[in-house]
Amino acid sequence: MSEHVVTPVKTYVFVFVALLVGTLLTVLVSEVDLGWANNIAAMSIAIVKALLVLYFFMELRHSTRMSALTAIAGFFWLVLMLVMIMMDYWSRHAIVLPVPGK
Amino acid sequence: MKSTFPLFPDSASTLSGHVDALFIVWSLVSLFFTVLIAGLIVVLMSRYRRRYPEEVGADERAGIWLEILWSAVPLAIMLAMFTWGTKVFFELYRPPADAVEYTAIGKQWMWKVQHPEGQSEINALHIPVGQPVKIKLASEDVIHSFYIPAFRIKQDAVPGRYTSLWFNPTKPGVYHLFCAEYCGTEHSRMIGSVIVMEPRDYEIWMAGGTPGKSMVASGADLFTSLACVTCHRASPGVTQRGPSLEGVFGSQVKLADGRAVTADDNYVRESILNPLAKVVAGYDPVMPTFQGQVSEEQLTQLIAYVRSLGPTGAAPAGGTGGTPTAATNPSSAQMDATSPLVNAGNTTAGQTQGAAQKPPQK
Amino acid sequence: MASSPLVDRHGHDVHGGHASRRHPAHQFDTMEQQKESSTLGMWLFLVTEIMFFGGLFTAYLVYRTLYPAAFAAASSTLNVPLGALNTAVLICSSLTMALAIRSAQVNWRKGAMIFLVLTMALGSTFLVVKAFEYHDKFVEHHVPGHILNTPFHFVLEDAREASAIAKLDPDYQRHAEIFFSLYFIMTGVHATHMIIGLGILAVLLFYTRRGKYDSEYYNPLEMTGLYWHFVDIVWIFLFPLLYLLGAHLHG
Amino acid sequence: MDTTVARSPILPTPETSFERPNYLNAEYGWKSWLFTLDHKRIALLYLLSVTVFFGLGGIFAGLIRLELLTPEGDLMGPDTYNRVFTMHGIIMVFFFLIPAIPAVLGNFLVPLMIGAKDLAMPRLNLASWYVYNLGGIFTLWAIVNGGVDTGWTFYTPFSTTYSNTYVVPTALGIFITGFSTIFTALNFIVTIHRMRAPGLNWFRLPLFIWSTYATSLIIMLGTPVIAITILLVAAERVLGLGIFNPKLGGDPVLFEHMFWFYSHPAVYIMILPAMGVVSELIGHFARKKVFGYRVVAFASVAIAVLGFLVWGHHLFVAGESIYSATVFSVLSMLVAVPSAVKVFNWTATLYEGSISFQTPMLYALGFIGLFTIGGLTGVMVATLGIDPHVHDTYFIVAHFHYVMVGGTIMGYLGGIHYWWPKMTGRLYPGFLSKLSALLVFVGFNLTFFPQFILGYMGMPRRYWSYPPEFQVLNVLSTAGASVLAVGYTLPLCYFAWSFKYGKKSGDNPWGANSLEWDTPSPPPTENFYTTPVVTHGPYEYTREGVHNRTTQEANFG
Repeated sequence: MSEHVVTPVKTYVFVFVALLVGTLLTVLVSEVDLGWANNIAAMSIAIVKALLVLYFFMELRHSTRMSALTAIAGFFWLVLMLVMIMMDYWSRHAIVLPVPGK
Repeated sequence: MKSTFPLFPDSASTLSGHVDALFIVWSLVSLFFTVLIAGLIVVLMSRYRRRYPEEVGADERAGIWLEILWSAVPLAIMLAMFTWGTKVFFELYRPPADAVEYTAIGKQWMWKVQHPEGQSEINALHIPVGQPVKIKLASEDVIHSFYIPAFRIKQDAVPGRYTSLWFNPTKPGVYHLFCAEYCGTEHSRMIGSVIVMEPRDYEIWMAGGTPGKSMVASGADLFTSLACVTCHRASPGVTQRGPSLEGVFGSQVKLADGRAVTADDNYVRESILNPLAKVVAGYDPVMPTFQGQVSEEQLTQLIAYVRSLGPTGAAPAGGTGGTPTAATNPSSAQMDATSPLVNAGNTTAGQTQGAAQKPPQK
Repeated sequence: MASSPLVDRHGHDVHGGHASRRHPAHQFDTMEQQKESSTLGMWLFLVTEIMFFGGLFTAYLVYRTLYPAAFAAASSTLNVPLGALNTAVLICSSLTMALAIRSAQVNWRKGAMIFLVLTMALGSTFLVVKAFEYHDKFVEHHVPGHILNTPFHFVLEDAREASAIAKLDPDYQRHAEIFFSLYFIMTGVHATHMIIGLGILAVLLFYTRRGKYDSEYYNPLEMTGLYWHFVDIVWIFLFPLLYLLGAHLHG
Repeated sequence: MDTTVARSPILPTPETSFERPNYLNAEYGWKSWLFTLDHKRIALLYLLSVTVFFGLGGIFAGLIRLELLTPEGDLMGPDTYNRVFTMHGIIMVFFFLIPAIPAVLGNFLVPLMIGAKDLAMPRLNLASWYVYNLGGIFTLWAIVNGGVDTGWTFYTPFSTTYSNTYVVPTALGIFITGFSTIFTALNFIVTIHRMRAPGLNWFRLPLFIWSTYATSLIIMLGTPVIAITILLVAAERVLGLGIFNPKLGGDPVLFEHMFWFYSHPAVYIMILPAMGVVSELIGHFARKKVFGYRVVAFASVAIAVLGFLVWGHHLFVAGESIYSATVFSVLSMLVAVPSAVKVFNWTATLYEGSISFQTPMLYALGFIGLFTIGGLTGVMVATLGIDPHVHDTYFIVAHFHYVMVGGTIMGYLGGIHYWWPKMTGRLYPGFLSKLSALLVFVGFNLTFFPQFILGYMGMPRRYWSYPPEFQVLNVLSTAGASVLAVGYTLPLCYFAWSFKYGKKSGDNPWGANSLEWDTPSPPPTENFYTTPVVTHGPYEYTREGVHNRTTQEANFG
């Protein structure tokens, strides 16, 4: 039979509290005008929260390498799609210099 | 006249030769590799054909150098072609500073072209030879694509934004203008002509087109701008939603209910405002009313145009593939005998519409 | 706990992938292999879910980049306290889900049932709060398209930094409509996942009650847990993107 | 060729093999098929469905070619024509090319090739067939009610705002069918990872498994994106949202990005399994280890990964930024390298082989030739300087038909011919099948080569009528299509005949060496009597002690 590791309740509760703090933090930070850093802060907190869920609640820390690899591949592909589609939008208004007097 | 069985398109812009060179070299490379592979297969097939049923193939020989070779060679070829191709591409999409800007608007299913001088035409583009032209593209509805094969250039017209392309024609003549991006029912009719003229001819053409248009010319404009032309196309024998109006005016028209009427001013007027009252035999009652969309003045202009299409208003139509109608050709006064416009009759209803801007010689 | 095999009516398992606690389905050799297979399968499924939501995130990012001012304005009309509350509710439900699995792992059947019920209750709470938020949007005419008879109408006075927005993006009305289109689709697709999750949880509750899961076999609970946590993660991103990033005017 | 080993068969002789219990005679009656969880039976169910859709798509193709016989649109009206080519595209792409090889051959062969009793999730597998048919029914319902005229690409805003045909049911049909492909792919990945027979490590896997694995990766990562995209299109139509509608501030080019993010990799979903089939055929009919096995295997994965990064080459003239276009162009060139490597490796495999010219091998050799042309023209159109001219012309049409029809369908037919004795335990007429292979090859080239010329001449695609100077080439193309139709109909007839009346094939009619031929043909329900232990790769014809079976080929007559 498969061996499983039983995570102590304490760990779960700790992660839970961390997630709640993260939520509170992200709301508070958004109230302060930090310019472009608002975006960075909000996304960073969201990524940390997501990692906490993945690592503890979804038991990535106890699962096989294959599961971890699958999860990483999924997020990697998402980033790939975002970046390569945005590449078009970021460069669309780049100035195309005319060929001088032809 | 064009050959009836051409295998290579006209090449008529400063850059079409560049694209062709790239294409021909690529084709030769492709041909080389196709022949190489096919030849190898044929040779190996006959050389190593199975001779007796239990025979098996030889052990694999180590081939890492071969693998590297045949990864590196295609990679090198492709990077070289990429570099060359990108150079051509940037030429194709970076207009020179002295390009004259025209505007082309795609709408289902026609191209409206606006000259910088304010002149506008439908499904036709008259330009002087040797002048770099930049075309700013827009679309009123769906995505269209402005495509002139002879110039090897194409650009989608995307609704909601402007795109552009440019070219510099080198050879007078009449070239296809296609819509290349599928845009609905009449996509394949959203075609026209690019008429490249000697600068002198172009001057004459411009001079003839700008000032106060005749009733017939204005009617012809309305005929296209109201999209009458999409159903009442001037190409006899082709299945379409509405009857062709050529030679109709003044003749007897058979109706769907068996009656016959004479196509006179009143009939044409009624057909525009209340189309379902007297439907021509053989056609479905699908025409929408234009009540409220055309003013009285425009109505008379439209009628004048339809009259000009009638047997009394114009010379008989040309043969297959010939000049659609004399009425829709530019007047001979404006036409040089050697002008490329002589060839203009080669095809397409689109051209008819474009040229229809010009008043017929009466 | 009783452990009578549920399958093997015909000598081999006619129910395919449906295994008992101690006997793997016919195509597997061991329980270990079966468990690993279903875990991998679940993660792969979650990858497809990432890409599914990914399409929406892409659309969001594109339009946010194109129309930052209108997006900020539209975003600032959302109810942040309710959104934050919902985030907390979902995180809480993730905790109870994890505890439900843990209860099965330690053979505490009653605990598993309690935590499953709690998870479902929290999930339902989320949906109810969401329904109130939707209702607000209906009342404010912030529903895009022609779903309602009342057309979309976005009043800039509701928004923070109204004058700046009007100056930056004169077409803010249409662009705000795109924001709300994305808002409704993203939260709607998310809510649909919640509803499906609630359905699965109900089935699990039923089987837990019948004593199907214990420390030896709790795979379905674990798989559903993965799904539930994933839906939580999606919300962890949706909340700041939709509710918070619009608080200030920055691209 | 210096090594030949005579072997004595250990498997039962053909005469007795057929009466043994196998998956076909294990149970009878329609219930035993409709509720089966056996991957082999599900493969046959898929074969049936896929063939029906292929026939339907083929009829639409015939109508297109007939209409284009003359420059005027005289066979049908433009609206009808637009529906016909749209339905041709949708059916062929979503209901034939994408599922064909994975769902039929993959379903049948993946467990057999890795020595497993079944796929990891048999019920999901059966569900996938039902979901596929459900999606098909939605689409057929749309056809019967008047069809859809957006082109298979569903470009907005035409599909969302201007078309007044059955876009939503068709979109739903495609959405639903997407799930069936995802189910199949998920099953394959899990099965290949977790259920290989003892001793079967990754480098002893047949190349078909490698390519199926790579294909499944693409399906998992790509299909959800088309699902959400098409859902957004449906939502725009039904709810009046404006995500892709320029009138409401949306960007149609975003639709094109999201559509092609899936639909370009989808091309690799279609061609990669065919490449896998051809690798098998070349290896076994040359009785030689496929040259550069590891390179070919990794090339499949490389194609799958790189294939995701090139979609922007569909948008060179669509209003994409020219810098973005440059990046996509160079990436498109890169993805061609592993494809080229595969072609060279297949060719090199023939060297010093022992080549037998059975029907499947004819298809495989035809595949190499046609795919070479299709692939080379592919890099041509990915070259930035050429694409503006040929984009959306018949050049593109010819190019992707060389890959899809000349590649995928040749591979599919080759595979069906090769594994037919495995599936049914029957042979098919040898001469007739070779004739059909020849007809397909000749007919195909006659149909599609003229389209390259047409395209460079400037004939745009999706034209219902065209300028008269294009007629000669179009007539040629239509003539070729009729030859092609005969070539495709013949196998249908002799396979149907063979299923019931064909000569019994014996267990291993090709004298092939891979795992799936290690068990009787047709195989028993759980595939192998005992779990096989694998000690060598699939193409090891020369290794000592490997030849424990006959290498005698059956006589096809």
